[in-house]
Amino acid sequence: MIAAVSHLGTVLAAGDFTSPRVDYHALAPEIVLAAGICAVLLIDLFVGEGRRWITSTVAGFVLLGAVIPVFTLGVIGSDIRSMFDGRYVVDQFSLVLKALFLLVGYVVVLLSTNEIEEGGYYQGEYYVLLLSSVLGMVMMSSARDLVSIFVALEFLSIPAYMLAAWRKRDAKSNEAGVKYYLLGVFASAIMLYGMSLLYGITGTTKLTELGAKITATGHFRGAEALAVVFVLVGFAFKVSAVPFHTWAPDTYEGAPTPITAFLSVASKAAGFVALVTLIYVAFPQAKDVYQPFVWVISVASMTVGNLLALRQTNIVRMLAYSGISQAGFILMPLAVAGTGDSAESSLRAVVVYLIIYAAMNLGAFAVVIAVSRKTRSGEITSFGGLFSYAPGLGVLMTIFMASLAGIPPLGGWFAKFGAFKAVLEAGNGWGYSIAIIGAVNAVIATAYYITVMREIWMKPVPDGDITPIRTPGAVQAALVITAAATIVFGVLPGLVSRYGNLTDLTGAFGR
Amino acid sequence: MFLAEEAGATVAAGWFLEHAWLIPVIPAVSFAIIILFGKKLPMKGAEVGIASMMAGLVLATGLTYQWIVHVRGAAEAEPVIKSWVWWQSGGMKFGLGQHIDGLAVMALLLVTFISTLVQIYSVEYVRDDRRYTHFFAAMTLFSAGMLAMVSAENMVQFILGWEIMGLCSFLLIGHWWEERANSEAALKAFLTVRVGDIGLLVGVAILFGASGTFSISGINAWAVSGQPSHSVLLWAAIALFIACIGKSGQFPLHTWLPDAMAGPTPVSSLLHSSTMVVAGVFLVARLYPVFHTGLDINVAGQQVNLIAVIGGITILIAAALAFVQNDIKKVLAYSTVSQLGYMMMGLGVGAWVPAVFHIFTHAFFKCCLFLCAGSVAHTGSHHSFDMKNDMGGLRKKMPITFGTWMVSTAALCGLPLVSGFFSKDEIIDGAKHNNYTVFFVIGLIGAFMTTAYMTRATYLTFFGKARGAAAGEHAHADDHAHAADAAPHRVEGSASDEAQRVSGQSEAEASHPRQQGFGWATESPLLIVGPLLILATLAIFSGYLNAAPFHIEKFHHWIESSIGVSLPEAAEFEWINAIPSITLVAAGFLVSLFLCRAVFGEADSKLKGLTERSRLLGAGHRFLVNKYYLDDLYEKVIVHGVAHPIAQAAYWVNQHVIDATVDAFGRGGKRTGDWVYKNIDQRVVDGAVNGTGAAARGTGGALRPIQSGKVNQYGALLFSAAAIGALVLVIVNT
Amino acid sequence: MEFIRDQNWLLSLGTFLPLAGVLFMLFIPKKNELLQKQIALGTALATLGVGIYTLTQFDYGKSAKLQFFASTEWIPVIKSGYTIGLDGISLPMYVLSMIITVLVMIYSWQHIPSPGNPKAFFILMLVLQVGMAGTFVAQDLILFFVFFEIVLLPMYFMIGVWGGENRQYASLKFFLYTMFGSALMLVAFLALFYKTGAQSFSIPYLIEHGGSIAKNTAIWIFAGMFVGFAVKVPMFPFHTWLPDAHTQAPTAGSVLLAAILLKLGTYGFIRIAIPILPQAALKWAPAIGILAVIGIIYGALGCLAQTDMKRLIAFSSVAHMGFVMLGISTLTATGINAALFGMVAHGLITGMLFFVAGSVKERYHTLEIKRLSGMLLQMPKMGWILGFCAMASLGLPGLAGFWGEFPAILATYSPAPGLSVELFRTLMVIAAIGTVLAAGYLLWLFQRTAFGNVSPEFAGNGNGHAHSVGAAANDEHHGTDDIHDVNIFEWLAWTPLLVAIVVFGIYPQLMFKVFDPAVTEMVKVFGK
Amino acid sequence: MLVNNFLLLGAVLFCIGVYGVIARKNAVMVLMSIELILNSVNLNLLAFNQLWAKDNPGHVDGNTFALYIIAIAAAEVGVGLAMVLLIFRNRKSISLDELSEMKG
Repeated sequence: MIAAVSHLGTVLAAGDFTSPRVDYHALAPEIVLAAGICAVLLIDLFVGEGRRWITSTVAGFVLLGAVIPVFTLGVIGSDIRSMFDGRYVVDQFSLVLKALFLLVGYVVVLLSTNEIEEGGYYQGEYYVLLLSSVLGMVMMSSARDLVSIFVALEFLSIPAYMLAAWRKRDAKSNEAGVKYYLLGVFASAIMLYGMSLLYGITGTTKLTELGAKITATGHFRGAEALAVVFVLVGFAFKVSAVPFHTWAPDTYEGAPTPITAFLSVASKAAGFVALVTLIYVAFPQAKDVYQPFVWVISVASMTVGNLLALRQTNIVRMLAYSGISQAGFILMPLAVAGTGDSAESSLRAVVVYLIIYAAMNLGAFAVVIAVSRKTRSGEITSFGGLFSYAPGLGVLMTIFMASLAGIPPLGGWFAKFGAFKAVLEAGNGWGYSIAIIGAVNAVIATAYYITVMREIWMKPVPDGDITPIRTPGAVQAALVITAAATIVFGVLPGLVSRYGNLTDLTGAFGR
Repeated sequence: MFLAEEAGATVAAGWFLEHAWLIPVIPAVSFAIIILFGKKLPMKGAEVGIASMMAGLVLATGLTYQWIVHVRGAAEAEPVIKSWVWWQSGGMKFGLGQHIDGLAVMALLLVTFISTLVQIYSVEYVRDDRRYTHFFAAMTLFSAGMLAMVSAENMVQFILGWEIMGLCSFLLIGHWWEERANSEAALKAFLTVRVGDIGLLVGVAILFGASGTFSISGINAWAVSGQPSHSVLLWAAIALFIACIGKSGQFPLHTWLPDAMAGPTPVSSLLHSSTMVVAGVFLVARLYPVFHTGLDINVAGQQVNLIAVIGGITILIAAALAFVQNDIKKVLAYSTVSQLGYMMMGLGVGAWVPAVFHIFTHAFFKCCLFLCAGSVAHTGSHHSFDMKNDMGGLRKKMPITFGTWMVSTAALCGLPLVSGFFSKDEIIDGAKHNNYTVFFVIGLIGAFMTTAYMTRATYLTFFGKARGAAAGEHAHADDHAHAADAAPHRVEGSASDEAQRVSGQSEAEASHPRQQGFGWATESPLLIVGPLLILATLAIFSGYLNAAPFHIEKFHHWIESSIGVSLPEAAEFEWINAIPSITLVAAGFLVSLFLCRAVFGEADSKLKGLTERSRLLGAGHRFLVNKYYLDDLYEKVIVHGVAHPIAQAAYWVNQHVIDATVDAFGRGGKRTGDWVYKNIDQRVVDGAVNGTGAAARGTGGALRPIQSGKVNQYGALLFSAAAIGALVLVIVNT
Repeated sequence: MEFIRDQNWLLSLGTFLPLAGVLFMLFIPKKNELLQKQIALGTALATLGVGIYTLTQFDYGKSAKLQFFASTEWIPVIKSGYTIGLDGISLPMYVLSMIITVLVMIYSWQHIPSPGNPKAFFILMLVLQVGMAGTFVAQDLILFFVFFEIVLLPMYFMIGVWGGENRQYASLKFFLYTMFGSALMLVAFLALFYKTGAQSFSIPYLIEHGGSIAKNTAIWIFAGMFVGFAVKVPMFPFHTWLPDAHTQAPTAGSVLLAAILLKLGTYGFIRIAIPILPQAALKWAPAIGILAVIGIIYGALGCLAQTDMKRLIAFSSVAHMGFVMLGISTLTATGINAALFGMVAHGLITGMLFFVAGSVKERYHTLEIKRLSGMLLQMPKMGWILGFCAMASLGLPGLAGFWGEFPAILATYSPAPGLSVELFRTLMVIAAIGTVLAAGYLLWLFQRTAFGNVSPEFAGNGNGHAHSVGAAANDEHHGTDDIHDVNIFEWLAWTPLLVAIVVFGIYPQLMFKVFDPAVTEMVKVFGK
Repeated sequence: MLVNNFLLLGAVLFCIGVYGVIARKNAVMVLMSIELILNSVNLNLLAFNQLWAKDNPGHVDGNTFALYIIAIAAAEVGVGLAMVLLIFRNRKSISLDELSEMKG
């Protein structure tokens, strides 16, 4: 007994265990979110069935509240706050993306409010899951370790699986959920195998050390290449890049539209964050592996995504494929991220693209939600003659579509422009070839975006019913935010590109 | 004044010489006035036009006087040149101005004078026409254009005037455009001339590119300076001459001129006989150094050259065609063509002064002839120009018209001691003197034919028995009423057109009470015969300005400074040399008279219907009637199914070479257009574009099976892609 | 290159003023059509006022320099600035765009085609105006690109919503064609940016440093820009969108398209492609020349094949722009001056022709040349206006059209040093033939439609007395009761154009003196 | 070296798992196959951890990673089974082939 105690004492004495220094300011967003999650849970427990809308309000405020520390951190300065021995880093890069995730989350909440309320689903749980998924993303943007990346990934995925299947009694929704789940888990399993190999080769899970050790011998060993590819596959799946995209259309179609918006924007962005982190921090040496790989999936995504989108009759499905091809464009700069001095502009291009893409795609979904409230249909033809009875929505949809098509002066053009600029800056064959392919694809893409505009402006109303659409306030707010962002980013790209101006971050990963 | 005057050396000369540029400006302004306010004026704008013409005439007269003084003063008369910078581009200046020398003075005087008379004449002739004001506006604008052209200081201004004339010609030929035929004729005229204009544009471009100036005096000086390479001059000359062929109705682009008779008679007399059509000749004369050097005219041993050949051919074919016309205006039209041929030939053989002099004289008598024809139609044949069916025996009814006609005919035929003789014979002599024997002969034959067809025309019109409208067969006359102006094709006019024209006739009838059994024809009113008398007088006496037989060479002195090159001294005139032409003229007269009496006269003769009996003559006659099949051999060949190789060849040549001008645009162009549009544009070019779109959608369809909806397949795809990717990269990188 | 920076707010004002009007109109209910129109027209007039003020303030002595020059930071990351300026080359087009917009609005006052909705129609026009004006003042490649593209959507909707039967196909074709062109153009711009050291997108800067690019690279970059601009011009074989777009577009659209939008392409050549990459231009000039001449002949043949008046005019644009490109391809001051003059002249004349075509369509409900006849009897004024425009369009001296064509032909005789003289002289002759073809189809059109007697189908109404114009023309209704002569709105919209055609025809110096210095400055590179 | 055997086993398990995911039509079986893969990963991690801990004791990254994976895998399976139940309740079958309403 005594011995035992004394033994314990010796252990404590011998063990050189020092609790890690925790920078609470840096962790504030995560903490706020965590607290919010609990708060929503409790509220959900205690408020009556009739007043569940409170949960959505609270969720919204939580997200906005989490933005505050992000801003304070950003204002305080660009000093990199690194914790847990550099495994969890808060720098401007992560701050920008945290802000993005939080705001996207907020817009999604706005979109969800009426949908969920009227759908008669469990509101409390819905927002809990949404918040936790956002929390996962926020963590992802700071994770600099294989483990934390993995945890963050699962943290944002698992709630997403459930949200996709949210409409319990709807077979399509179930199917969406299951497909997303099985493939997601499968992909992450493959990724994990790759990670295990990486760990085996380098003996560390910390990205910076990984970066230092990988291909230290100068030339690849087969295992390394295999590992790198497998890890990338995990995130290629998340960003729904061809040929890992197959889940996306089905899931998007089946899931509740706000969730579709969430998946197509936020979780895609999260995937890109992880990709960027890995590529820039862990695999700088491995560019011979990841560049060709990214090149191929990027080209495949643009092309296949476009060609399939041309055929779609369902607007959501069309947006899914358009999202795939957009992912191709976002990947484009990464295909040359390692060559020459294009590293910086590639990173910038990706971040800028993510921000603008979030704005315009969310906007598009917002309009889809607003319109489907009246038409109760997901068909593109259901937009027929929209301009004649709902000019506001018609114009907004036109703006978002044009922006996605990359027509100045709307945000989309600058996003694409940045991508092209980056690949051309590389100045090598890979760069030029993908630029040309991208240019051609950009034109093909306009074809299907414009079909939507054509429905809105030039086609008759399918069922002569031209009662104007009542758009709920929350959705209106979402529309205003996204539209404003889309236009402003297009007219004054200087703003967004300032946030995309991450020159000091590429170096910052190191700490 | 926005035009900055260029620091150009201008000799101090009289006021008129200094201000010759006013002459084109006045009509231009009055054109604007007529267009804007014409309809409101008491005489519907006619007075403005006439006034401006008279003003021009006054100025031109003063100009002429001062020029004569100027010439007498200086041994080598310097042209009075003024130039203002109009606009400049990339260092090159485009000017407006005046280049006043003998040639210009002559042309200015001529144009103002004739225009004045014709406009006065028109007041009566087109009275009550529904587009009276338009008519005078166009006439005035035409004069402006012509005057601007003849006094042009540089080639750009020249083109300006040239094109404006083309426009007016279009408007005036198509003046009665209710009938498709008239507008077709107008279109044909404009396009044919326009084909020639290719040459003008190209030629000017060449000259400018090579000489670096547009100024006419500059170009002429440069052409004789010997610095330009011969080939440049040759190409420039050829290009420009194409333009002259088009404008002056030379073979093979002459086909438009007869059709142009669709216009009102005053138009025919002003534009298509005396002034506009000589523009081509004028251009050659104006830039004679270029042509002379470029085509080696008068180089020892030269037998032929382009200008002379074209001129010569034109003389003969046109004259021959004149034989078979029943429309009096068309006789005159072909005669005009052949006279233009004389002028060209004259320039071609180096007889510059006679050629220009022929412009001068020809203007008077040919204009007079046309006006006579108009007079006849106006009050004699009830608006018909058909000599065979609607005229005859008018000499008693219309003595003045008859008299003036005879005088002018004499002049045209070149009877001794009237103007035509002094100009035409000089040309022929020149051809002989400069050793262009072929053209000497052609000239003689031409003289013979001229007399012959004019005799025929005269006989048919004024002698013999009154026929048709002339005889007062009113009903018969009426359906000719518009056909007269609907020449060349007799197309039934539409009701509205009929109405508006008949209104014109009705009072003409009212003023001429019809006697029973005989024609209602009487002499035309003063406004018509007045100009006739003046012109006839000049048709006689204008020749004496340069009458070689009497050693009068005033004209020669006044104008020779414009030649710009040294030409061989003209031959001393001897009556001996004139004998052949005179005899031929006489012969032509007698032969033709005999034939006419036989064929058309009352007395029975076995020559009647000869063409029907004798297949040979018949063929010849038909050949001529069909204008050598230039216009419609096509149909004939197809109809008669003649598959004879020669016929085929002729057909090909006629269609693709000679008459291709109009047809190329009319049919060929249209057809090519159709073909290109249908096959190339819509199929190939457009198809390619639409094809790609379809292809994209197609591939999209092909890709859809990937999205089978089966989780396992998705998983398989996912993993296999990962595995393959990994495998490849492993192999590549190790 | 130094700039004149005083009053540098002027161009921004002139460019963006229409947006103010758009803003107002957005908040005015659709019902209140009259107010909508008034605001739109008012804005356009105000803009034009600014334009005229610009004309008065422009220093013609220094028209080779960029004036009212303004340059501020816009997108620092990509080194692209908000750089605008105006010199002799852009001034005429800049003002012309404003004038045309006003006239089109006046014309549309009563001619809003179905499905009506003037609010949207006029808003689109104002947006279009911003794009057009902006393109002509932009001195930064990216800015230029943005404005160049802004034009796209409004025109797409104008054609697609207010157009003819086949409007959707036509509008889509127009859109995708142009997108394709501008995508390559953008890639070319970027390549230019990097090959000049990734310093700036500002055009003056690139003009100075364009020489540093390797010859072959330059040729490829030029190719990219060539496609981009050639589609817009349009040059053979990129022209097939034009006839459809023109034919289907509403009158206002066709006029804007013909008068301004086509010029964006040629302007791009003169402003960007040639000055920045003179060497490549020299290499490309023969190809451009040949394509231009093909365009001239080809367009003319296309015209001869047409049975529809509007389509004929559309094809004639291909031919006329061929002359413009021919002038450009000579790379001489004369040629480019001619091209610039031709741009404006074609804008005035073809714009006018489209106006007439629109009015004819509105009265007869058809543009079939076969069915039209005797217009001069029913609508003498309209008929003569058509004739006048036809004459101007076929290049009659004394009218504006001639000064675009003739100097181009002159210039082709002696192209810039280094270009094959033989080739260009051949081109000259073919181009001259083109003028005859032009006369052919235009007069043919005039003769068939204006001359002759009224076809029974439309006969039986007194000409002249005006009837009320129905805004929406329904095509089944062949009644002749609304066949009346030019009405007041048409007079208001047309008179300025007609006057301009005459004035510039009689005194071309008005325009030549504006851009001649700038062009002469520009072509110094070619030693001519 | 001992490690290779573990790795080999891991690889085998991985392949079996992948095969199961691709071949099995039954949702539960697929879930289990995925579990197999995860466990193969764990095996790898533990083996590698031994490898690296040889020269510096106290190196536990691999083990930690494995622990995380086990925990999260549990959560995943929980969600997965819940979904399977959901489907089963809605359509009385858990065959994946029937889950192909949405395609194309």
